[in-house]
Amino acid sequence: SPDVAEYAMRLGDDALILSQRLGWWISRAPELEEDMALGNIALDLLGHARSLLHYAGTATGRSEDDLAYWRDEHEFRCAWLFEQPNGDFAHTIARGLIAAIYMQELYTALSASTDASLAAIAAKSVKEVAYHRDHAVQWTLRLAGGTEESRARMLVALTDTWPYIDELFRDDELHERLGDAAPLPSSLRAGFDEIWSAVLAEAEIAEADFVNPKIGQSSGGGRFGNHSTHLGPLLAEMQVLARRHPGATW
Amino acid sequence: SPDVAEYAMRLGDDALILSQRLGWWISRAPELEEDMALGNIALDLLGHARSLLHYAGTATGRSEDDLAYWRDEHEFRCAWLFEQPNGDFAHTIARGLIAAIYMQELYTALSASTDASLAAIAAKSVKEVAYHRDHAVQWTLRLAGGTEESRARMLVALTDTWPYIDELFRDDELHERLGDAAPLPSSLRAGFDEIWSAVLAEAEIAEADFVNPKIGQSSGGGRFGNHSTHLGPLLAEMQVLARRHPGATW
Amino acid sequence: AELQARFDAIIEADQRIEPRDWMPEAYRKTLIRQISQHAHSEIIGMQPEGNWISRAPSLKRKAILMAKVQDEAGHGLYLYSAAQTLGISRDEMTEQLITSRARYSSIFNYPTPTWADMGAIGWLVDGAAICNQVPLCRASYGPYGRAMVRICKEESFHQRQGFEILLELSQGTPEQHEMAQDAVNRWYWPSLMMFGPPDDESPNSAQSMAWKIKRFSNDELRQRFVGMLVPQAEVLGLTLPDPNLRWNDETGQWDMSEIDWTEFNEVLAGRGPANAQRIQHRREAHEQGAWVREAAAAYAEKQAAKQRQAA
Amino acid sequence: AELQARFDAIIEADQRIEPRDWMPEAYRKTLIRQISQHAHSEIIGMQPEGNWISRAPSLKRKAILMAKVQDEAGHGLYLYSAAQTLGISRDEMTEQLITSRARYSSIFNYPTPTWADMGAIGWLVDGAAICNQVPLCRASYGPYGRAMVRICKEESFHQRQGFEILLELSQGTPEQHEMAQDAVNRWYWPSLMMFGPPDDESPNSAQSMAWKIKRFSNDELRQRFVGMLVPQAEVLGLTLPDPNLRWNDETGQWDMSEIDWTEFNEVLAGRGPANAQRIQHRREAHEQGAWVREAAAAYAEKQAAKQRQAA
Repeated sequence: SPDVAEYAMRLGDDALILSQRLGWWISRAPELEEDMALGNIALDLLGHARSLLHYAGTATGRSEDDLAYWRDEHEFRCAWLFEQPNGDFAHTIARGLIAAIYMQELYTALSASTDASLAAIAAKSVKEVAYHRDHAVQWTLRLAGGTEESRARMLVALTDTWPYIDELFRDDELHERLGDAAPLPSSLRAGFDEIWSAVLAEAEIAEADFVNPKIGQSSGGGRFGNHSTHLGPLLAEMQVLARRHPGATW
Repeated sequence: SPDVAEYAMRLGDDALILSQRLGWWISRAPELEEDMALGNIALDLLGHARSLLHYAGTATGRSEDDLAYWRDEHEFRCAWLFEQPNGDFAHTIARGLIAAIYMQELYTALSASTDASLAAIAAKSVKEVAYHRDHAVQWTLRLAGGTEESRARMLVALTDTWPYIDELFRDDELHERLGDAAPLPSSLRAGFDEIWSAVLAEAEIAEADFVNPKIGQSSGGGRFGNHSTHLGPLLAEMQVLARRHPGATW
Repeated sequence: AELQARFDAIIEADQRIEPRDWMPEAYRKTLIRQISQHAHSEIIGMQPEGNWISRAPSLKRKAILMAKVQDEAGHGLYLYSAAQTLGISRDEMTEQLITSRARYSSIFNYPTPTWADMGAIGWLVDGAAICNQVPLCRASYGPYGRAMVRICKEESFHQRQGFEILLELSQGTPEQHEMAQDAVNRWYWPSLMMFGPPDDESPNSAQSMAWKIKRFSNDELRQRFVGMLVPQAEVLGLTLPDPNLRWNDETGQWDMSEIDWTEFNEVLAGRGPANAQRIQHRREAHEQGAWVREAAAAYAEKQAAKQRQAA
Repeated sequence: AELQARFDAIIEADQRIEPRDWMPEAYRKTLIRQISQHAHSEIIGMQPEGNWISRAPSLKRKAILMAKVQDEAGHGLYLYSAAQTLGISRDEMTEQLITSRARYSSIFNYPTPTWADMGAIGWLVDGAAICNQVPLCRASYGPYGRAMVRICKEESFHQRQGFEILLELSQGTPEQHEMAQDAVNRWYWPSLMMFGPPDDESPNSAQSMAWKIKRFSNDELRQRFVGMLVPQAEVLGLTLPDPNLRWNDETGQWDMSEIDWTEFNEVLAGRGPANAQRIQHRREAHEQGAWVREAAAAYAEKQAAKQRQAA
């Protein structure tokens, strides 16, 4: 149904844009092991994106590439978290931590979807996302508990990334229409908060260590095509070659 | 003539691409005065680029925007120096220093061109480039003579940027055909070297402080459309909106 | 008391207070808050437009946009200088900004997803700013008033450029026209909110008006602004997104829909779309430039020492 | 002398030297140089292709390219590990790389201006690498030989992917076909040069062959490579840019134009197009990652201390 397609597109865009961001690190990571680890995560996410966009496109006869390369910015449905720039390694880890905890809650719940395709994609993805979460948690602990500099950077990264959490858990009319085909985002919040708090506690970080009291949760808008200023240049680069050759196959 | 057009395009592309790079700094410079100074330089260069590309386009009935927005990477004629990324502030200064010394020698000589349009553009530009040179020289001295960190960064920036000097001074058949319409690049080298050496001397920098003996001058290739890997993404971003709306005016 | 009397007399006579003059502490504090907030707004305001410099769709527009964003840096500089005459340093103000202890205009917490936003910001946001600022050219504090004279001149130039961008788009392809209308739809209400809460809910205004820092009420300025927009929107061929907007001959005012302050208050409370991004951007620029500023200071110090030695 | 005799016997019997075995110092040094150079080539080789990950023209190609570049990081890791068994640390090798004291394959000093370069690198550069490397799977030093077995398996997969990219382009639009031919024109000669100078000018080869580190001469491998390319080029519908290339029945060899070594020597001497860029990229990644590596080390140390305390 169009609703399921729209929903799959949201999830597919989250995965696609985060994968595009992470791909930058390959050849630039702090150590070779991380070139490989971040590359693996990017590859997994790209795989999820392809399954989801392929499925989203079946409703309207569009391919995964039609959706990835031929939509304009306002047609993308990713949340702001995934568009945020890589920043330093700590920013990448903070973004990855929030993304992975969220995705694991989401895919776990979505595995029980009444939509067989969504359920199958979720069941496959949830295992990979568990690895992503573990990767982010381990690095959060290392950076928070490493040197003074790494702890300071981790806290700054959390300050900058934390405002993009709420958008992930906002219900809207689409979710109501989907019924048992997809979990309500708000229903995933408790699970997220539990893991999130546990990780911060193990890293010995209190919210007051990083939350700027004058800056709250971003209102975002990605689910409705209103994006941060970071998405435009990302798409310009991602789509440039495909758009230069309309109709070509590769 | 097509030769003059090709020549004007080379110079226009140098200015355009460097301006595009410098524009990034506006809102990101180390102090407000530098947001303004780098913005000024970017604006001057954009002005030069517009004059030169406008003139280059007259030969083939193309506008400055046709040339800036609708050529593909291999049709651009800028040298590699101008494509190099901004890096940190020291890299931007090192690139700007080489560019400005070169441009001042070039425009001074070109003011005597037998081609009246080139001569006029050069005569106007040379005054502005004198300011750019002064700006880069002052910052080179400050960074080299400031703190230990700034000196180290300045030396690294010179290491990374120095290999792109030679390409600027290579003669080819075009120059021979142009005769007195344009100076031979090689004829500008002595003037460049004199200023360059004087600036390094005043900054108390010896070539051995920054030259990696295993890395020589890049063979480049920009004048023939062979570019560094940095140009493609720059063009993708610069051209994305114009190309999205073929035929539109703005 | 004598000092206070002299101060009151200057204000009363519509003359200007200068940095060397005595002034009440509350006056000084109000001014510092207002001027630095205004300076911060210029500086943060560079971001939403700076974002499009690299993608401007023609070289002419790129040059105009670059010059505009650069002007904003200049405005920030004058205003910081004006504030400095009141005894606060630029470093202190910058620190207040990047730690969110100082405010800037909430309008800059919206993103700029399309090129048409460059037009809408110029036309609506700069337009509203001018309505707010023209009276400030007569502000009782001399350095502020003089800075505003210069700034207002440039702002009205910017507004005209914004108008031109929208006009070109509105008369362009259907896609361009739609882009322009969409941007006006998004920026219209936020620009009206730039005049602040309705008069009956604006506590600071009365004192500021008595001190002649401020000369018209929020609602007066908002009315004046809307009156300016209506005929211009007609020329543009664009619709202002308020179905209830019409001139009321009886009240001699523009009737308009009730402004929904919920979103404004959310943005003001730090929950707009781009609040975090704006501060992150400014903080990163400031921190990444620290080594450069240190180098410049160290170099200047060495040069000064050499000169002292030579003397 | 007894040790030397045992070493010689192992080599003679085509058996493998292992890390714990005695080996002549020159053998160890040669191996360290060769393996680390090979590792560096994998690591630097990530850049020319990594440059296209963000712009790959379909999601399938993006996934394949990402996996390939990531494989190269993996190859680098195995090879560094093999070199470490000879008593050199990874830090030391990295330091040698970013200060240009160690070499990497010159082929990676060319830029990759078009997507077709992803095909040409796979087909020609990986193809040449395989011809060079397959014999190394039988290299006398155990860890090196075993690393090469794994690497060669992946490389031939990469070569097939490169071939597929070119095939798709060659059979695509005229612009795509031209893009493919242009890339082959640019990469053909440099790939032939990857086998090194002609045999009569290659001083190190004899000793390496005696030690069974190397098993075929440069020219033998080059001939074998060209023999592999010719039929594949026909399938691709692309032309190898050598008008003199033809099979000579008399010599049983491929006749070809004289290789112009001038450019090769320029690139080798550090004057290729992208030498500076490659080193800058690697140095920046290494330096910008320093604080992360320090954090990981400090954290590991603290964890170990806790465990010791608990014990």
